[in-house]
Amino acid sequence: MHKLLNINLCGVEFKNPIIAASGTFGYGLEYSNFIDLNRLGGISVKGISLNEVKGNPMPRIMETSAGMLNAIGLQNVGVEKFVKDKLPLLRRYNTKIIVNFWGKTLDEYIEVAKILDREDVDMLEMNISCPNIKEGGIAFGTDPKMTYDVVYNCKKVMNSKPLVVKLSPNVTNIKIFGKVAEEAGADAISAINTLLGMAININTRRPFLSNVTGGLSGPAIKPVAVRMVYELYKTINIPIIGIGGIMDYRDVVEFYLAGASAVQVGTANFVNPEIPLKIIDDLESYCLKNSIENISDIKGKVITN
Amino acid sequence: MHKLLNINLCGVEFKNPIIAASGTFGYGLEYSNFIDLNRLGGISVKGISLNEVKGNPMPRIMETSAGMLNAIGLQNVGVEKFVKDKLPLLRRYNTKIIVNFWGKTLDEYIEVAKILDREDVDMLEMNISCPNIKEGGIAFGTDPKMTYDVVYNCKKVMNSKPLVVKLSPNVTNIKIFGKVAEEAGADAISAINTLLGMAININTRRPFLSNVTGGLSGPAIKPVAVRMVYELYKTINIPIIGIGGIMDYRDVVEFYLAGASAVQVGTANFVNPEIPLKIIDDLESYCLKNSIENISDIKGKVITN
Amino acid sequence: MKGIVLKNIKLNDKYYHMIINSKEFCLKVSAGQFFMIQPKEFDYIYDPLLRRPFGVCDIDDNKENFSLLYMVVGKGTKLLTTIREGVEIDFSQPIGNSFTILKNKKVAIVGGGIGIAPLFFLAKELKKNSCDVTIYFGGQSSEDIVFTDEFSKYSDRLVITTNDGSVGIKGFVTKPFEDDIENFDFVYSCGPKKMLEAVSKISVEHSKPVEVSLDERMACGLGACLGCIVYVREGGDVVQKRCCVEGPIFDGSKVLWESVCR
Amino acid sequence: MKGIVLKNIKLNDKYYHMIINSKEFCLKVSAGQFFMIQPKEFDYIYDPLLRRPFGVCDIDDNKENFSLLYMVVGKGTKLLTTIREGVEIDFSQPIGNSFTILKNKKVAIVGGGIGIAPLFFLAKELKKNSCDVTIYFGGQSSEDIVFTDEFSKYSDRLVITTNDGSVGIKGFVTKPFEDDIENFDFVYSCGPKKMLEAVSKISVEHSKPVEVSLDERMACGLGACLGCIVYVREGGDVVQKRCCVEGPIFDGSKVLWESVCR
Ligand SMILES: Cc1cc2nc3c(=O)[nH]c(=O)nc-3n(C[C@H](O)[C@H](O)[C@H](O)COP(=O)(O)OP(=O)(O)OC[C@H]3O[C@@H](n4cnc5c(N)ncnc54)[C@H](O)[C@@H]3O)c2cc1C
Ligand SMILES: Cc1cc2nc3c(=O)[nH]c(=O)nc-3n(C[C@H](O)[C@H](O)[C@H](O)COP(=O)(O)OP(=O)(O)OC[C@H]3O[C@@H](n4cnc5c(N)ncnc54)[C@H](O)[C@@H]3O)c2cc1C
Ligand SMILES: Cc1cc2nc3c(=O)[nH]c(=O)nc-3n(C[C@H](O)[C@H](O)[C@H](O)COP(=O)(O)O)c2cc1C
Ligand SMILES: Cc1cc2nc3c(=O)[nH]c(=O)nc-3n(C[C@H](O)[C@H](O)[C@H](O)COP(=O)(O)O)c2cc1C
Ligand code: FES
Ligand code: FES
Repeated sequence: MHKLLNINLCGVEFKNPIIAASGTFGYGLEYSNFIDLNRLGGISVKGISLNEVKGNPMPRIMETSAGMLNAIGLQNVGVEKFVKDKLPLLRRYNTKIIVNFWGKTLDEYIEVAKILDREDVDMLEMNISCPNIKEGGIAFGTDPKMTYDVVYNCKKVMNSKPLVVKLSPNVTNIKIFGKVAEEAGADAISAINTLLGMAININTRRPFLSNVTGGLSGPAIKPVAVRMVYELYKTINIPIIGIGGIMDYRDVVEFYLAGASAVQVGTANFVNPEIPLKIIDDLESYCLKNSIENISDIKGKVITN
Repeated sequence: MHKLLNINLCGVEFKNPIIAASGTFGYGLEYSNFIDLNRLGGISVKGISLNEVKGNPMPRIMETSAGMLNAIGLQNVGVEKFVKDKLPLLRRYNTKIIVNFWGKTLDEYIEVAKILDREDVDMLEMNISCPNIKEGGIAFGTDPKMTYDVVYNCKKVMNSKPLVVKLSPNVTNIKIFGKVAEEAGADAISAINTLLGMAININTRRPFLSNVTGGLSGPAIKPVAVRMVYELYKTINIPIIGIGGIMDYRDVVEFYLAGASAVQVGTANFVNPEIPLKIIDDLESYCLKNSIENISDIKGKVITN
Repeated sequence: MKGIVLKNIKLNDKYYHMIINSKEFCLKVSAGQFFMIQPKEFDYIYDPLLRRPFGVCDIDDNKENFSLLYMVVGKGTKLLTTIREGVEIDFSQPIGNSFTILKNKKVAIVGGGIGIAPLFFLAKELKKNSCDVTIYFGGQSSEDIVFTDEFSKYSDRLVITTNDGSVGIKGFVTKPFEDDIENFDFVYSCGPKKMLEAVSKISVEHSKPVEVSLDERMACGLGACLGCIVYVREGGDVVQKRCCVEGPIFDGSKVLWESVCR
Repeated sequence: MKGIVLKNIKLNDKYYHMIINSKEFCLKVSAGQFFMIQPKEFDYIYDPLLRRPFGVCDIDDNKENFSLLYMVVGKGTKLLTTIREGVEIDFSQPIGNSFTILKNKKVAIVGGGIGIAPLFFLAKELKKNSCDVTIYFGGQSSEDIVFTDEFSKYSDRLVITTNDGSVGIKGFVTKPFEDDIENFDFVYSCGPKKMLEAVSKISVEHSKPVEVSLDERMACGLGACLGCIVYVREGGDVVQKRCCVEGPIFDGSKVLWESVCR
């Protein structure tokens, strides 16, 4: 059906390059009453950890100009419950399952990777970039040495599944982290996670988020995301999944031109759960209209001379 | 008149804390036909360098969601012409003059600082954070050692004027740069400059900016700016001038609560040149209504327990 | 879903009433549910970005049109006021659980300010089911007291209070409610969180079952973002509920109010 | 400045004509100047963010109302179409330099597409000053050719071309213009940059003075942002001009076209 949009990412065949972004699509099932999940290229589920995590106190979200802040705190059911309760239901749909995961310590990362590698999932996505938890998370994503260690050690215990490493934009030089992840064995990079931000309620004089700071997502951050994908594309040889502020097919084309091999749609799912499906339709029309045989043909084709 | 808003910044008395941000207000004179410059707390003029600079090729600007990208490339008339042609005219207005300056090399920074220190200006603002030029600029703002050297050496040749150091948000940890600048002798910090971003025209497949990447400003970046001001306030003891996405008095209050001692209004001047004056009026009403004797009373007063 | 805006009427400086045509929506909805609406005519404008949640205030007898009663508080609601009649607007399906609709019971409905919105639909349903309905409707001042004629129609008693005494009894709405509580079999409430907490405590003290409708800030309204958590006692445990899909109606005696109120 | 929108008329799917009441504006403006307008009713919405530049298309004889003719291309212009009559709108003073208004001369006006907008005001002024005015008006297709009755009124000859031949002569507007060029004392032009370059070259070849109106992307429209630079030959040097305040009208023979066209 979607020949124009079929892509192969690290050996996995996606019917289209539109993937629901982690944390914005629950365990996928939440959306099954609203849209046909079978039409999505893939779903990256909410970040999974070894044990169940309850997340941060409320309030956890706030809207900002053309964006939103969140500090959910990686609330999730834990890997065991995920595999037992969620995965079988999710597997009924014909879409690729990427499991976003994280740990508080190096050992936790390794342990979760080991478990998930044996399960019926298509890819793992290592989150080393969540700004909303005190331990782990972003520390692994802002120190090149720690990035190397966590990627290398997880990859070592994985036998069958491709490993995507999701980078933090809150760094001076994202190229270094892309390079390090590649050297440590990452099969692909996803970029970007949220920018660290803060908003204060001037009436209560309190931060809008209980966690004080939170992650900024949505159209506001798209220029930063496109820039980072572009920088990564010039630096590394593994595929890049572009993320950040994608609202329509034009944004997807922009990320492709910058160097992305696929994209994830995040905050847009909240704005309207039908957006990813509309993007798929529109992207197909775009390819047809512009005589693009396959969307991959425009990868990295931005003209900068 | 504006007792509620009078502030003292590094020994300089401002009638109010609303300063026009560098690069968004020309040499001030451009706005004199549109608004009464005498009402502004201060003006930070377009970044001045030793020699005249022609800037980047066109196109140099593009709008993004709730923001804009620019890659002007620090076009300016050079310090000599500035002092001779612009400064005397600007001095006719009763507002504080902050001269934003930069250099391609350490020596250039020092040279410009030395010249300006002798002139009739109120403060110097060192820009080590412009993302839009190849040499100098951002390199000084993303390497703590270079930050220290440039601040220390400029301060050494300055005898009379306070030195504000303007930080880049494109770093992993802004606290380090605030701390280093403070240790090197900075009298105040201004934060933030623009975030590095990129946008691609999908029809031409070219970046919207000739320079490929550019600086993102406007309401889109406000949450990042507020977060950084908050982090800096907790780390350093010198005053912070808050910058980034300020559009109305509520934004100013937000920056104050986060820890700012004054603010700069940037992109908003383009949106409507009357915004800074409206902010001043509204801020005064806000203080009256909330029984705030002086705006400084709410500095850093965000409640985070 | 999409529907045509039939009316968007200013009641006073604070409140508007919008009527939207959508049979599809009306056939699915029950009292207490809410929906997310795009607060603008254009989907290519990203400020405001997210949809906004509103309770269903009324459904016409033909089940063709539904309405929302809204208070103008920020960007989204300001923009909502500018939507013209005849424009097609985008909104979600009815979301969440709903109030328990009792039959032949004596019930109290306690509403504060804009919290009154979903209680209108509720009162109508309860009257249809032959309940004896007493409505306590409190506001800051007279402009918060809207729709009184309609409320009279769907209640057996309507008690109005305002903090400034400009209409009805002066003081908090919880006072007359507490005075009468022994008359009731069941209590429903929607409004400011402090009021819901008070109503719940009073009900619990008098061993009356109480259902409250909670407003949490929401991004998705789908159960996906986990931004709208409410802490509830279940058995001996405290469990997390998503206000959007597992609420917005909660057993007031089970809610952990200290984690909700701010 | 502020003014009331009197009309906002759809001419066809591509073009709209808006009339705004503002004596203050009308008394200051001359032909060729432009202004920045907030493309939305609400200043608290930050997407779109910047004001948009538009040429002044017409001023009524009482100098009370001015108009803009605009093409719908993106967010801002789409939103402009929704502004209702009677609404007060925010815009800048007239900005920039203006066309040289000659007296008793034979002039050519060459407009392409939406570039025609400021040329209407120009034609009117030139006619008032007893010039013999020939207008060359080119478009992609018939829908680009608007206002022809009005243009006929303010010109001695109106030559229409379309690329697809749907009205007027088929082909580029520069062709009939070039054929007639020897008849003119002076040339004015506004439209796509490629066309302006061609018109300038033809004029220079025939030693005719030529003024062009350039559209650069603009953030401030005040001369402050330096986002709208045009490179112009002055003496032996190439100098930078800000399109907004030192333009938008340039001597077509002096513009460095290779730095402008994209
Ligand atoms: C289940 C539910 C039912 C509701 N029913 C009604 C109703 O019938 N009538 C009515 O007037 N209001 C109702 N509200 C509140 C209404 O959603 C908010 O007033 C509205 O979203 C404010 O939007 P704004 O853009 O004007 O304000 P802004 O302050 O600009 O909103 C910014 C963000 O905060 C969120 N937000 C702000 N205030 C609230 C709030 N009190 N509750 C939830 N989210 C909020 C918005 O969704 C948005 O994401 C309901 C809320 C919920 C959760
Ligand atoms: C001096 C001048 C006079 C103009 N006169 C007219 C006129 O009379 N009628 C008319 O229809 N158009 C005119 N234009 C072009 C008009 O300003 C743009 O079409 C409009 O800004 C597009 O806005 P948008 O939001 O719809 O498009 P978007 O593409 O969403 O705009 C994004 C950004 O790019 C800028 N932009 C996009 N296209 C142009 C352009 N061609 N020129 C300048 N900036 C652009 C916008 O200002 C905005 O900042 C003029 C432009 C200039 C500079
Ligand atoms: C509410 C919320 C929760 C998120 N949770 C996760 C998560 O668990 N793991 C992760 O890697 N990214 C998470 N993210 C980041 C998104 O996957 C995505 O990288 C980011 O939002 C930028 O994309 P967007 O602008 O399209 O939303 C979350 C984002 C949001 C808004
Ligand atoms: C067009 C433009 C030019 C700028 N030039 C300078 C400059 O010369 N020196 C400098 O320190 N900052 C410069 N800046 C950055 C602003 O001073 C300010 O730090 C930034 O725009 C964020 O504030 P805002 O969101 O209010 O615009 C420029 C910004 C813009 C938009
Ligand atoms: S609003 Fe997203 S889970 Fe409830
Ligand atoms: S548009 Fe800003 S200088 Fe011309």
